[in-house]
Amino acid sequence: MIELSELRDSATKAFPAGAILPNREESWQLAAEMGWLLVDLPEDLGGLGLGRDAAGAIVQELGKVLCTAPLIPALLALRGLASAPDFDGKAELIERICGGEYVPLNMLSAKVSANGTTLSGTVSGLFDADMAGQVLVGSSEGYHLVDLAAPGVQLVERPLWDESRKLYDLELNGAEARLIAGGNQSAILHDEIARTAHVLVAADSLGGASATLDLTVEYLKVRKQFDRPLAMFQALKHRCADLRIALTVAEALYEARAAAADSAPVVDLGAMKGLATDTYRLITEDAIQLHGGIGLTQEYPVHHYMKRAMLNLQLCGSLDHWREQAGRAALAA
Amino acid sequence: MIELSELRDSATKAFPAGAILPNREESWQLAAEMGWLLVDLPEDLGGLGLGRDAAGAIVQELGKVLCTAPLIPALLALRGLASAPDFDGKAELIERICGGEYVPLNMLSAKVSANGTTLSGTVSGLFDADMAGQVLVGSSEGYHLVDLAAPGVQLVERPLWDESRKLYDLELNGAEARLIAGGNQSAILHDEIARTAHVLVAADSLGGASATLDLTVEYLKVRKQFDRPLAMFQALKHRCADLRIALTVAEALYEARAAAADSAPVVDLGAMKGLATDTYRLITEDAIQLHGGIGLTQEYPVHHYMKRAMLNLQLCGSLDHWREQAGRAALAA
Amino acid sequence: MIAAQGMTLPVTDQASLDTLRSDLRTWLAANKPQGWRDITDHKAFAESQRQWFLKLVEAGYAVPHWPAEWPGGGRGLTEQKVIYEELAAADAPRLLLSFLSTYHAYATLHECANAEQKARYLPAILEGETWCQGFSEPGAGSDLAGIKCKAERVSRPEGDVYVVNGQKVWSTMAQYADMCLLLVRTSTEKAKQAGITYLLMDMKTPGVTVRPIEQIQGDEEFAEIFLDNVEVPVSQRVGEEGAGWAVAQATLSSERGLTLLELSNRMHSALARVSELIRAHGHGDDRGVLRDFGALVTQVDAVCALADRFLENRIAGIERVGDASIVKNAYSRALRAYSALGVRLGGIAEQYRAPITFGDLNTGNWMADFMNSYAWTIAGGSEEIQRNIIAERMLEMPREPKGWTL
Amino acid sequence: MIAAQGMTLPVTDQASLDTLRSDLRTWLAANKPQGWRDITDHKAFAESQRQWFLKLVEAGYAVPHWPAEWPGGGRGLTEQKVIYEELAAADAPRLLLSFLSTYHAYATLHECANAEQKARYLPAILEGETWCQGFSEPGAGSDLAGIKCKAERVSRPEGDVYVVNGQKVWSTMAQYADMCLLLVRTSTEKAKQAGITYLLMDMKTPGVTVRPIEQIQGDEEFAEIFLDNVEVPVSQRVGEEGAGWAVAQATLSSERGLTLLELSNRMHSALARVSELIRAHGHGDDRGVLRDFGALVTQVDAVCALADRFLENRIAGIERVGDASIVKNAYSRALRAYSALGVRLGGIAEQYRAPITFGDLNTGNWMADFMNSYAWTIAGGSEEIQRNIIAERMLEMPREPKGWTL
Repeated sequence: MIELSELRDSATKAFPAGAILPNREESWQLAAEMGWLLVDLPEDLGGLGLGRDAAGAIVQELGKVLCTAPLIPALLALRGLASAPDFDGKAELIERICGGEYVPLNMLSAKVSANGTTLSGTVSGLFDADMAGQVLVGSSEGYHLVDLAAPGVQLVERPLWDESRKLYDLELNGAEARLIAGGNQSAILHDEIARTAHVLVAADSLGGASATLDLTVEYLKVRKQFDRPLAMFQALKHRCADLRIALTVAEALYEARAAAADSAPVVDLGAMKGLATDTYRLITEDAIQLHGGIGLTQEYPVHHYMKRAMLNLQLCGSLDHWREQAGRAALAA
Repeated sequence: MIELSELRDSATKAFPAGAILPNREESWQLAAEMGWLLVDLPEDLGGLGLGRDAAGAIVQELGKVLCTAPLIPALLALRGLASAPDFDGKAELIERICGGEYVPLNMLSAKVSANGTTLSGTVSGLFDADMAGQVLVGSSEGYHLVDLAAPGVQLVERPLWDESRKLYDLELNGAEARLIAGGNQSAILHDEIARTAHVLVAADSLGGASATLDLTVEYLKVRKQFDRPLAMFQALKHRCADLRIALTVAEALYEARAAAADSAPVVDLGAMKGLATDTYRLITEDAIQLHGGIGLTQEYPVHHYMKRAMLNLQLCGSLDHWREQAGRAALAA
Repeated sequence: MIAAQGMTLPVTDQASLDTLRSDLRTWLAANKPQGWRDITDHKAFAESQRQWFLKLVEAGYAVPHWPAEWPGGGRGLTEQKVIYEELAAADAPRLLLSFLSTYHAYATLHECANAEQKARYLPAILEGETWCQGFSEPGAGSDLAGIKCKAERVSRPEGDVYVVNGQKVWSTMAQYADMCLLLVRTSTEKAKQAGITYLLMDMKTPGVTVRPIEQIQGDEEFAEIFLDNVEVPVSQRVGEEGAGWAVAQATLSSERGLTLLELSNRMHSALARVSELIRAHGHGDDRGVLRDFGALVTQVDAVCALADRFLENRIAGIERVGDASIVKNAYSRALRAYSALGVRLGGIAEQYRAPITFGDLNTGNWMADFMNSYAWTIAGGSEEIQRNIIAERMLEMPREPKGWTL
Repeated sequence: MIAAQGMTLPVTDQASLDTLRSDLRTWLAANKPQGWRDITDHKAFAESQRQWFLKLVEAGYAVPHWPAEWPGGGRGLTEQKVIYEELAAADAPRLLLSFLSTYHAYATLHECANAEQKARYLPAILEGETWCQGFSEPGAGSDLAGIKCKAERVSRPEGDVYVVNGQKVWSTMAQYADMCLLLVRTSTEKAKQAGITYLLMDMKTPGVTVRPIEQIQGDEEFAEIFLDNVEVPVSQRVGEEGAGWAVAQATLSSERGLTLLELSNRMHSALARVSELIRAHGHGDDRGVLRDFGALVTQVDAVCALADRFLENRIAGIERVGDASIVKNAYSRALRAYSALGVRLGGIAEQYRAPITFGDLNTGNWMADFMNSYAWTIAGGSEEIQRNIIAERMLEMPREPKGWTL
């Protein structure tokens, strides 16, 4: 079996440290060529069946360079399709996606209502939908495939503070939608997708947090003030040490839960994702302060990490949401 | 008019810095002799009418030495009696209290029920009730004077972590109690007393916090490690600076609200008391850490401040309570 | 104790303060700019600032801190406080563009310049001539004595000049400035501070290039100034050659208290934005949110009280070393907490990029406010520098030895 | 990478691990002490500890980390982990009294002592001979190289001795110890570390006085040791004179990973105490409290995962410098957060002083737990020292120059 470290190495080779915000289309192409869309897909569907933590290992490395290609939404859609009951064309669709056809799943809420085979309403959180021909919509109505060229379908870009990603709303107005899972099956899909989502958003966050801390420590070593490197000032050293502790703690929980994600309660994964994203926020927030003025300029990279951290905090349930759920679960235990 | 600074000076002279935990009976005697019980009492009742901030100025200084004498509960009872409608013997009682007869008000909840002129139940939060002949009990039933020698009255000491004070429960079992304010008058008394209570508990806390920070900074200057005074380590300097900022912020709010206490909404004073006590907690919590091992020994004074801070946080409504109330008030504004 | 500078005027009596307040309130109701929050172009914002300043000059509210010989001048700190309180209460625009001119340039010229310089530059400020500050440099952030921008004295037929080469950063609105308070190094042989000279530089001089700094929230409040063989006449020097450090102290100590009082009051008013957010997102029955909001309200209340007390102490002449540092850090952390709570409670909606409001720190565009809050934890002497000042000068904890290098 | 010490045994197969676990579980069900949480007298607690240790020795669970030649020894780290997990899960008492003997004294003797010393002292440990550690001194907290306790070599008819004078502090349960691992200064001329010598001292030697330290929560877990002309035979020295620093490193690196894994697991089980508190005080529908509890649960979960990973890395021989510091600080901050939440949610009830439980950190006496949590942020290398290690050795930020003094 392939070791996680091998996957990490290949990801780092393809997306070397420091080369941040790589071109989106080229990155997507490369990700598909590297076979990363196959990693988490079960073997009987043509995938490698390496599991969520394998996909996480790649995403974590890509998070370090603020990957612009929508690997996470594609992996979520794949996980959803793979877990769906068999439907006409399922295998072919999965194969096409693995070959590089982009089909995302929404990572924010969908407020839609179904009427027969059509959907109306707004689906939020579709990353890079401009690259997609169809999307998988998860909502309380079930999971639907929607052709973006169909009548009654409109994409609306929602500009983000996070400049490393592009996000769209999907406005549906009596649009044809193909139900691939409803009712009880929808709940099963939801949990399967949620497990992957929390692992991958956490992975992206911890990769980004790690890169931010590295960037910051390096900056402090180089930058001098009062004739010494800033990295020699004990107050700054202790803050960096505390950030390092926070990062390592969040990484440990991530690794334990990602490895056991297939059987873990969703709330445990959501709480883990909460900690990972909050750690990303903590580190990037203080990283800007530790940089001083340069961190406030558009041309210096650190702010991109902060903005990505802030968005990650909101994806697939906010920190507040998951803290509350974790508290409720522990209280009920 | 007497300046607050004069009151402070006299308090500091009577209770010099560093002489902590002075003898309770002697302190009480001294406080009475200094006329401190008269400070906040209206002039038409024989007091000095200097207001709540004047009493606060004294209490703040006494907080620095962890005053063991129950000045606050006595001032609260006085404020209650002064605000009560006239009753037989009111003026004489007030005079006796100002002369040194100790009558406390309870500073924690009273769960009592009235039956005619008798009360049954438990009254919590009576400081140093062993020194008292009677107490003023504030409860949802109104304000009652209770003679501690009366039948059906029993004092139960509740040992505290805070060794600077002694606290009692009062168990009432059909005990005779003299109602001095009920119904609407009770609500008026409650607010009048609450205003004083928040000012004085905050004052005690800020005095204690200030003494703790002084103690800590001095310790760091004297104590050496790795051949330098600890006070030269920047990480510790920055922490002390942050504590100093927190203290100054809380002091500023205290001064503004104590000066305007007569007309301030009770919630504003409660929130101020919340900040003051939380600041006391913050400073004492980190002070122990900054001291290292010696701070964990019974013989070194810093823990006494921490324990007092923790108790103050719970008196007259907890921090959580007042934060919530402040939030509700601002939301309704 | 630090003596309050130029603030020895007697405290004005209550009646005239009340008159000032009500006059200004009436005037503001009729004259305060409308729609300034909706300006989306930075140039247009700068122009609106210029107009607003000139309007205030005309009405006599622009330079209350200048001496009485100037129109609108001669007001004590107590009166100045009333003016700032009313400007904040009316939600009138802050005076960003002219701020450096009426405080920093004014104080420098007033205290250190010669008669000719004063005559040339002080009246012009009231006519709208705008100054910027060329102090900070890349690589010398909070360590002002470490500046490297080089000035060489060269003879010219029309009189000696300094030929200046180097770069300045974080110069507030320098892209709109006419003149610059410029710190340069005229000697590298002496102690760091002793080699610094203070110049008044015309921004239109050949060799001066200004590039606005693109900030992370999309603002352009600051600029870089590139100096390429810029010739500044020696007559434009303030003080002696090598005496610039002392002159710079006059510049830097020209203001602190009023701005933070104004900003604290504005943040206090803007707590209503958090209330709106709580209501809009249905958090009104979430006791945890109520507690967090209550804690913020109390923190902001406390910072207002602190800023007020600081100014009162200044008025009373009993300011202590370090007081200003405490106010700055306390304010900036409250500002961070304010915006962070907004980001949190606003949820995903705050991650969608929305237009920013120029010239305000509490706009309700929570992510922009969050990023803006760093301006106060970093600029004007970083939070870390303020902690050093508090620890060393207030708590008297020992400094690190000066010669201590790697 | 740090090589794991004495931990090169092969990882045991899963089946025998399962057997170990189930055997121990069965044994614990029958043998674990009852009522230890209710002991109110410290001497009685020490005695209960002694009995429990001897029982574990007898059953072969007391010293799994010793070599196979010892009864119950020869177990790899993986097995040791199973044992600690089961002891924690059964809520059996921690091994406080014997801990220093079986880890610190054992490692020191095993790695650095001569054959005679080993023969005299190692078997005795399993019979209950108890050691304490005389390292820390008043005035030299985390700066171990700065110890001052003085030892002079003097001739005696029965053989040379060191005459020791000085004071030691923070010696765990020294009031019950038979022997002491003692660091003394035999020279003040050489570099600080080079003047240190390592002795094995009998606590019954004339001139040794032990005074328990009264702790702020009422525990007596530590003691001071006063040494007044105490004569320790030179034969009781470990290593050469002046080589004590290196020997001390063996003592100090004898344990870290297992204890923190055990403690993290115990804290995790004790989260139920917070649940009880929330229910008892009716906070179950307070969303803020639920979030705060959820955050704590996740923090504790994460610390458990971290402690587990740390030990796994040790087992795999891929521990890095600084890893132990991270685990220690992460655990101790979680412990503080755990107890602080209890103090907060418990309200006034927690301010009434209640009896403490000896030998546990998560007792539900929240104020006592809060005070106890400092033991982990201060003792064993303070949190601040750990931050230095992480910053300097892991993040490779520069050290302060050594010669840098006031």
